[in-house]
Amino acid sequence: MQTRSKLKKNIRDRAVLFVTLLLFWIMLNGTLAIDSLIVGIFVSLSITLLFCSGLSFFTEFRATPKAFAAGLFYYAYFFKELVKSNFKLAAIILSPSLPIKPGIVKVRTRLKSKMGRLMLANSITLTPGTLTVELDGEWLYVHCVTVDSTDIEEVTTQIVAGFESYLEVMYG
Amino acid sequence: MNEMLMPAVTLLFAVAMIGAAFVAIQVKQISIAMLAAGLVSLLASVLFLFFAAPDVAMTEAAIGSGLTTFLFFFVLGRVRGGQRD
Amino acid sequence: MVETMIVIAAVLAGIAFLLALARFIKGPSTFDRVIAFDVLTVVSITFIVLSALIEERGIYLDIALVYALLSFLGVIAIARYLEGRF
Amino acid sequence: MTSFVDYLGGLLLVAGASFLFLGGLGIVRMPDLFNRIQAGAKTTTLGTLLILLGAGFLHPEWGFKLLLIGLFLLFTNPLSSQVLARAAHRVGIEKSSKTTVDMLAKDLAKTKDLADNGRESS
Amino acid sequence: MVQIAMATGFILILMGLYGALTNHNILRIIVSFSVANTGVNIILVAVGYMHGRTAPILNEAVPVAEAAARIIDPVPQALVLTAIVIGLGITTLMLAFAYKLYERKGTLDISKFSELKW
Amino acid sequence: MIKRVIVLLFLLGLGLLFIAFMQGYTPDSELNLTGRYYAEHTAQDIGATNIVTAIIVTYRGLDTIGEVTVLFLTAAIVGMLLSRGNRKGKSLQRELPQSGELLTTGSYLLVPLILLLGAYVFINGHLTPGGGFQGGAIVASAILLMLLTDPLRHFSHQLIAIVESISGLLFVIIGVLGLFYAGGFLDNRILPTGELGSLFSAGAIPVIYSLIGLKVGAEFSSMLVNLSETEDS
Repeated sequence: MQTRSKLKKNIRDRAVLFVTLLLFWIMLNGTLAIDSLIVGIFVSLSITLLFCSGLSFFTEFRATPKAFAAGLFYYAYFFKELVKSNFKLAAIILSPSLPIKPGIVKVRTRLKSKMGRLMLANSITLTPGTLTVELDGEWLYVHCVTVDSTDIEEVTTQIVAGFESYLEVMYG
Repeated sequence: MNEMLMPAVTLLFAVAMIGAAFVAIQVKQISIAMLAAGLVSLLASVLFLFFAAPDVAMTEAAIGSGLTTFLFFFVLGRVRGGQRD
Repeated sequence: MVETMIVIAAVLAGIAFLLALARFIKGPSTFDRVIAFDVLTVVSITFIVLSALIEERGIYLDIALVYALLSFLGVIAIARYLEGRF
Repeated sequence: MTSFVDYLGGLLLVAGASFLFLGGLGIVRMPDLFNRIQAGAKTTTLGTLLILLGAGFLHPEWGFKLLLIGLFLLFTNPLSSQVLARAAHRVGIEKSSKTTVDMLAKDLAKTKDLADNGRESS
Repeated sequence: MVQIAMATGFILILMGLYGALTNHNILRIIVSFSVANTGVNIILVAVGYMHGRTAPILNEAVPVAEAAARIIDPVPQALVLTAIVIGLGITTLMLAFAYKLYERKGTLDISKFSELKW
Repeated sequence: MIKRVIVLLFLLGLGLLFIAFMQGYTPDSELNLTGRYYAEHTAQDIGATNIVTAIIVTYRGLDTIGEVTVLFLTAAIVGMLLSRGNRKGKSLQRELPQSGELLTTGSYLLVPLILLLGAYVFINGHLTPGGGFQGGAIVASAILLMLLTDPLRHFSHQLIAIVESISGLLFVIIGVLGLFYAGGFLDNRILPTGELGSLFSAGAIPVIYSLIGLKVGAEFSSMLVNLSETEDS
């Protein structure tokens, strides 16, 4: 029974990877012409079959409308956060006294799926001012340019909670 | 003004390449020399693009970005500890 | 007007390029040079896009694609070496 | 004939280039390695994304390629910075004197102590 | 523009040769060779460039009819393309030999290899 | 010291030669005869939009066979030199630090994308910049990313060798077919030339360049795998 569900999950993962690769192929070519589509199906199929442990953006994605909405909100929140923290860091770099207070703090994450954790770590790294140094079990070690407090719970709500609430709906 | 832009950018990249090459043959640690050699080949790829040779630029980018750097550092890691620099 | 803006963007990116180059030549440790290397490759993507805009040829973007996808391999290889993994 | 969209694209190009400039400035000014990664490798990401967006406004027919470049950049850039920061922390690179707290080093030391004690007692 | 690139290529060749001739470490010699290699490629590409022309790929920007007046010389590009790929092969071969030499002798200093000196 | 002076004198002479060459050099304003021929005839004769590809695959196809052979020889010599370390079960006993979870997940995400980009580059070689050599290098970069993530990962030497030899064989067979059904060895017109600018055009060029891409990728991969499986000395 268990092997069957595992097999089912495996086949589903492969199918998702195949569809994602085909999407990328269409975007690369920029056309929907029938010849490039045939070649694209062949190439994506062979990559999917040859490289067994591949993941894609949607591997553990929950295919519910709620998850898609959360995805949209996630990207909106992410870009807002990106621009905001860029301006914050720009102010720090441009001020002559360089008012930084760096340190490495520890935060907790609730995410279990691989892709969700990767997306979380990447989002934290991409927003300037925070940089993921190590991911160990449920603990994330984050380097901050300005450390406000060293209390784990407080820093967690400050850095992680915003991204996590969306990613949890998307990937679980 | 636009006429002057491409020569100016070419000059910028030329200066950067000569600087990187200087680092490559002059610096003490060998790892930095290898890094600088990789930088020379990556900047050369952009220069090829400015000279309207996209095929060559793509070859240089694909080969210079990962493969050459990896080969150099791999062999350096294997022989490390056996000599002075 | 747009041409002037492209020139301004190229000048600003050129200054960033020179600053990163200064860090590469000066940089006290190897790690600093690796960061400068990373920044130089990312700024190079900007120059590729600008040259595609000036020459008005979309096919030049393929090289930017290769750059974006492969330039991090060099940094990872160097990080592995500095960690002592080879 | 320059339209409004062209102006917007040009402005986005200039904005992106100024973020690149800030990244270059940060890489020179910041005092230690981790802060340099923060300032250098992160502001450049937003700068490059803005430049790609501006190019998309100027030439809408390149949209797909520019989108793909941005997407790849969003996934490769943080990966390399993270691997580099991790390697630097493992090697034990010198941190600036302004650093207040380093919980990772503390935790690593703790687990190492625990492992040593366990080996002695068994 | 062509002059800038040619000067850069020549300077890179000279620097690479200087490094290859004065260093004693085999790895450094290989690094210098790769710098000189890049310089040669730049000169070859610069020779094929003509001012005001564009890449030899025909599409909407360059229609077939005016190709001969709009594109640059494609022959040097084809040469350089093969040269780069072969260059990587040669670098790999040199590095493999260096590794083997180190395994045999325990050093990479060429002044220690005295079998072929007379 | 005397050696350094001799080296400097030699380089000075070379530099003077270069300066003399640069002063006498005037850039052409017109294409020369060969370039003009290629520019005017490629579109009708070959059907490829990328003229560099047409030169490499068809006009100078024999050179490309030679080049691929040189690469094959290089890969074989590297494998032979380092073959001592390939004893089974004994390789790499030392402890390596773990590669973090993020890099592992990220590489599983990126390797299919890099392979896809490589395939795109070598299949579209006749339309966009790129082709077999570039695509092969990109495919080998995907293998390199896997190696960097997990150095102990086992790659099937047999698979690499099979891909390498089958694509090489097909390359030569297509060349010989050109001898019988079209104008000469490696002529691309054994397949219809098609409409200029579409994917299935330019006769056999996409097929030949894909085969070259697979072959070059397999050769570079075998070099990388052979190097990384050597024992630590």
